[in-house]
Amino acid sequence: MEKYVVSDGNGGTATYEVERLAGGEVRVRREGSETWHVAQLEAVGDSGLFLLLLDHRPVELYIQGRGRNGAVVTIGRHNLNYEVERWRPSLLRRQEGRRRPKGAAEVTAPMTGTIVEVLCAVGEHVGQGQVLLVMESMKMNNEIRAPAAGEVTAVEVAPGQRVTAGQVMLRIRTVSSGEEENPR
Amino acid sequence: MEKYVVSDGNGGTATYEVERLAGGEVRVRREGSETWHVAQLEAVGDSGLFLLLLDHRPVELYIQGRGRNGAVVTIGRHNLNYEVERWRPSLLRRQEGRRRPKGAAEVTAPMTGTIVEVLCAVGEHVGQGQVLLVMESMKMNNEIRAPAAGEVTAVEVAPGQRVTAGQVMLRIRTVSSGEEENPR
Amino acid sequence: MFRKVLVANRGEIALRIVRALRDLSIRSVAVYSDVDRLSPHVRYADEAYHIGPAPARESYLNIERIIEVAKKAGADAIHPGYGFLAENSDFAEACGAAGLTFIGPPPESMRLLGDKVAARKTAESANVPVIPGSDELTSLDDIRRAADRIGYPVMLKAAAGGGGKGVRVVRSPDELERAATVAMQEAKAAFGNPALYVEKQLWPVRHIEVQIIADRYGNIVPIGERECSIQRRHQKLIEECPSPVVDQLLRRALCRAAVRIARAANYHNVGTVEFLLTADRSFYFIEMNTRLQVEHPVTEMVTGVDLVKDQILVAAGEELPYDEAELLTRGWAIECRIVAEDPFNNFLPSVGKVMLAREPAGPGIRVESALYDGIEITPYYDSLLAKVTAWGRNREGARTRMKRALTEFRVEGVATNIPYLLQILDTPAFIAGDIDTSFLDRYQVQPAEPVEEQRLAAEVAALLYTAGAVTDGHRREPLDRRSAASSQWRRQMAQLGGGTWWRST
Amino acid sequence: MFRKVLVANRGEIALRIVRALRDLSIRSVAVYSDVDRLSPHVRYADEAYHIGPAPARESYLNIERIIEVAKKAGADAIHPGYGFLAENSDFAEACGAAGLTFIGPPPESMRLLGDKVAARKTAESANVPVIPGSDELTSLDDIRRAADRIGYPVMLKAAAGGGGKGVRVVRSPDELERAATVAMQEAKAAFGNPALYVEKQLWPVRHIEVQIIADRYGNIVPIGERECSIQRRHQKLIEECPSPVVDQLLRRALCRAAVRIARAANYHNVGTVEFLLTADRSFYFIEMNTRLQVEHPVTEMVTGVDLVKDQILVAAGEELPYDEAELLTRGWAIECRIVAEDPFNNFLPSVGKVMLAREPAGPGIRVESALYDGIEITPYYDSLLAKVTAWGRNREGARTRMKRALTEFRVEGVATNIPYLLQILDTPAFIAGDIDTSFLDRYQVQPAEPVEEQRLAAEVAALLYTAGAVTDGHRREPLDRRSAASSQWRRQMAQLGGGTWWRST
Repeated sequence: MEKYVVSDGNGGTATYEVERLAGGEVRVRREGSETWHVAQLEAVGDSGLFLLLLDHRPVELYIQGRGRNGAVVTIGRHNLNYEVERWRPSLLRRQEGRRRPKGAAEVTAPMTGTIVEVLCAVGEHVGQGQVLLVMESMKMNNEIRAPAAGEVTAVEVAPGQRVTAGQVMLRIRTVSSGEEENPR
Repeated sequence: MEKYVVSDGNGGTATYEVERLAGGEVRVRREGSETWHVAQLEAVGDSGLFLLLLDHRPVELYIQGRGRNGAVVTIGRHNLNYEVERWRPSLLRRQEGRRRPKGAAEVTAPMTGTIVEVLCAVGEHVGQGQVLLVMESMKMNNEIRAPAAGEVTAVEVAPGQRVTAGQVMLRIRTVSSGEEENPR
Repeated sequence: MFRKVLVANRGEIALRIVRALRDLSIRSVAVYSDVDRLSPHVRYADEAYHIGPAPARESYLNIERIIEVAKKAGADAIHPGYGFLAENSDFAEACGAAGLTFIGPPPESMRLLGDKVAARKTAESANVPVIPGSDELTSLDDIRRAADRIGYPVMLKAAAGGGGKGVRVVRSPDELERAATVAMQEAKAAFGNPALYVEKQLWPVRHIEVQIIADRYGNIVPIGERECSIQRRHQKLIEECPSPVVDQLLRRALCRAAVRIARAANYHNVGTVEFLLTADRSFYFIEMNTRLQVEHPVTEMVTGVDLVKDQILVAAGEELPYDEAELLTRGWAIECRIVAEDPFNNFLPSVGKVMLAREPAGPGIRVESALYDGIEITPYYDSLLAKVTAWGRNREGARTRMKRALTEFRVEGVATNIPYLLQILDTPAFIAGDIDTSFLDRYQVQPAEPVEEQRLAAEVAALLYTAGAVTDGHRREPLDRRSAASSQWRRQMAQLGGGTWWRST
Repeated sequence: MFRKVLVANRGEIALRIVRALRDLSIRSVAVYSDVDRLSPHVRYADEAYHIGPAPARESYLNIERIIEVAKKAGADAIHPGYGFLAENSDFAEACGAAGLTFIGPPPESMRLLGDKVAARKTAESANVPVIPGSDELTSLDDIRRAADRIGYPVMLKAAAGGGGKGVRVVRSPDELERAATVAMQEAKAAFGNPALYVEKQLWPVRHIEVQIIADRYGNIVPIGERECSIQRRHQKLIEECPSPVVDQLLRRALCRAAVRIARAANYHNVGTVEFLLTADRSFYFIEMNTRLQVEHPVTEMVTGVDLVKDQILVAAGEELPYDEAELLTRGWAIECRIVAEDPFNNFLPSVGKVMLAREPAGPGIRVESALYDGIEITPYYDSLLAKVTAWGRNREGARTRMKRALTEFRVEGVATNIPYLLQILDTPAFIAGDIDTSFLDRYQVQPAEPVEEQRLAAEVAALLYTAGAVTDGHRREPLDRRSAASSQWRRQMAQLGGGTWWRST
């Protein structure tokens, strides 16, 4: 019997008990639940596609490893980012600390394209979801919105400029609950 | 300008002159031919599928690397096994030496299955193409034929026996031209 | 018949044309930009030529270069597909001047139908209703008089413009002055000409179009209608054949109207006449697309006609091998366009590498796609990745098969609109066929969170994956090449007995 | 209607059934042996249960285990597919005893039609011609009299036997004595009973079959014929619908005969009545297959009927939703069976890992397949990998599309019969539709060597690959994991600038 802690990117964690069965099957139970599940995971070819058989239910997942203990699992339309660690008493407390959002946000280009319009300026306070920029890609204009409310601290692009995916376009100091503390 | 020797598994060799062009294209000429060909090779994903553009003709090939200098190229229905080496004056002579067939042949199981009948015995002389064994696989009986004329020197299977792909079933001492000499 | 045809396009439609050419035993010549060398349309063609860098104006829109390649390759004809040069009459003329057959209508027909005002006049001359509207107007008084005559609501459109630019909807007389002033300013700024025209705003309307094919001998055959009311930002997303509301009588009227317009424009080759259909079953001509349509497969599946093959035949001077009476229609077909846009992130286009593309198959499903594992989706072209068409004996049969197909479709690495399409297919309005062109504007994407069942499966999978409890040791190298440490660890694991970590405890 | 159905099969047909169940919104339960856990029929199903090790008698033929799983999963019905338990009347009865609907005909009909002599009598009673033959005979004199009456050439068959065992063709009276003596000895040795029966040898013949579907209310609808004369070792390889030689008159006669037999056997569900058709257009009943047929897609593509869906509906007690007059047939369909056999090596079955499976697509092409990249082809089951069906407006249209599809189909790692199929499709006899059941026996595989063009391409590819002159540095790890040296070298190369070795000189 082993015990693992599975943490998602948003500070959610779950502890699992794990027991191996014959033939590659595994019995797992989420802490707090009465139900044991029978599971088996296998790669379908080398493409990253996996079949999970969970209580006789076949589930196709796409899994990308991230580092030693990480995995990004795509199920249906959802991309879920997990870290898995052997359970230790100290683990949960540390996980808690990670949950709080940082006080700063970067707005990065979601795709390669060209800036059409910049609709905010340094020092401006913007609301969550407010349109900050318009960029053109694939023959379409796309609105880039604020991920959180806050103050614009930097605008690093200008209309007509070509940007590549992932490039930082704006910086925002957020005014959400995360501001009070910033652990470590 | 570089020069390479491409040898197929059957002792055939061809020497190529190679010259690089812009944009990943290559000019190649087979020795003995007047024609220069423009070629470009690129992998289609990670599956082993490649696209060769040869004088504006797209050719899909499946390529498996074999060791430092080898490649098995599948084109249409054909699997062709090549070794490629930088050209040196001594190279062709050595290639020549390889051409002669060895004086012995093994008959291996082409697939996993069960022996149904053995139709030859040790000491028997068999002709090329003669049926030596019948084996069952995928609910079908399949005739295994002699790869060359010769004398059966060993029968290593019996009816009812299960064999796995690649397992040696019979040995034959061939009586082809290869018998006179066996270089090195 | 042609011996060799150049396909001046890319992606799924270029592949569609290459396949039709193969079916006709005509050699195909593909062209490709820097980023499309590995595309299926290149790989499946008989010959392939590089025509320039990724931006379309330097490759797929480069008339001179394409004609040069066609001549070099010894092609007899050029198929433009749709988009790019397909409706460019200069290109059609340049083909003719170079001794190449343009597989499409005559340049004069293209020009006539490409001009909004001329097309409208052509329709009127052919006794086809057009949307009530005015001529070009530049004074506020004239505009008001026109609006009063036509009746509110009206739309103000830039006379010199195109696309949605400068369009204003005016619901009542008191809104007119402000709207007209702004629209004229915009029109002047955008097109150098402030002239507007006033058009009746019809609402709610369906977008219904009629496919026609015509040969050079005056035979014009209508091949049924398509319902294309499911649009987002004027981009069709789901199309079907037939329309849920078109009965035999209306179909006949629509088809007759389409044929009259084609005849008035001296049209040959394939074309599509687009109409708006109002709730009272009146229809109005909008425009004629002088090319193959993205959504042509729905018509093909219901009628058995191969539009691409037949357009090549008529371009080569053959007579149409069938007339209207011989065409048997059967069942129902629905097409969904799969685009690289993220429905859960404001439909932002997504670019990047498709790690895995698994297409649906099985009875009643047809996929037109140029996807492959490893393809890079670039920002240079439109976001259409693939088209799925489902056929059924009736509309519900086609709809359920489409749902099955979209569920089977996997595209990993790039966000697509597949979940959005599945949502739309399940709305009561779509199921009832009760749709109009504003359907998607009103529809809100359901921002579905993973359900508990999915979350459990994902957590268990992450757990078994990272703990190495994967059956049979099929462990893949992590995609994240930056994490060499992980890769090394995996190799060590492999040496210690593969991924079957459990077996070694 | 059923809520949940267990699919007691594997491979492409299990996937076909899972898809039909999804189209009907019925939950599907897959079963799998040790080697099939990753199969698409498992992955696409709603539930999946392991039923045993690879050998079929311990898994897919294990009646007790399958019924146990069906009950555990709460299924209402079992679909047997074809092969395995599909024609096993004991299984059908066991399903009934367990309260599960067997999706197939009643056990009594299966038993009646599964018995050669009884089936023949049923056909005779229904006024359907059977091949002229005798009763069971044990004396040489009786055999001679029967042969004289029937007329040479005749076939001697073991009365108690099956398969091809003990069959002798006798061309003339002077061959009879020796042949009959040997055949009786063989029959006694094989079946413990020396009795023979004498049958007219018909040659040349076509294999023509009629698809029927029947509900529980006496409605029996024939759904056209199929031509299945292209056979190798009695295995059908290429099937088509319709037959090139069946005209409307003959079709009616065949269909009437098939319906009469089905009615005489109290049949419901889908079934196929097989006939031999001689050059003088006479037909003779051979047998009735009491199950779905491998080649059902050709019928589906030409008629638009979904046989699997409809057989589930009638098994659930629904009435057939169409009658014969409502079925519109359109165009032509050809099916090719893709099997893991090496046509250039005496058709040896090939087993191993499919490194890459790329299936064809596009207009008119339907693929039924359970292939995927990485699938292991094992020796435990038959060698069918996939079925490709091509539809065209006429036979030549279907044939050319089939050639295109087979050219697009790539299966790397395991030899297939695709090149052989392409050869057959190009023979003048096949093109003319001039085929009979001995066509493939006479046909010699062309042992094509690579043409010079291919050899050049392969050599240049090997050269550029090993020299590292691969554009964009997409170099894959060698499959040969034994050669770690090579792998290391590749990594070094990658560090020195990727596969773009040329750029670094």
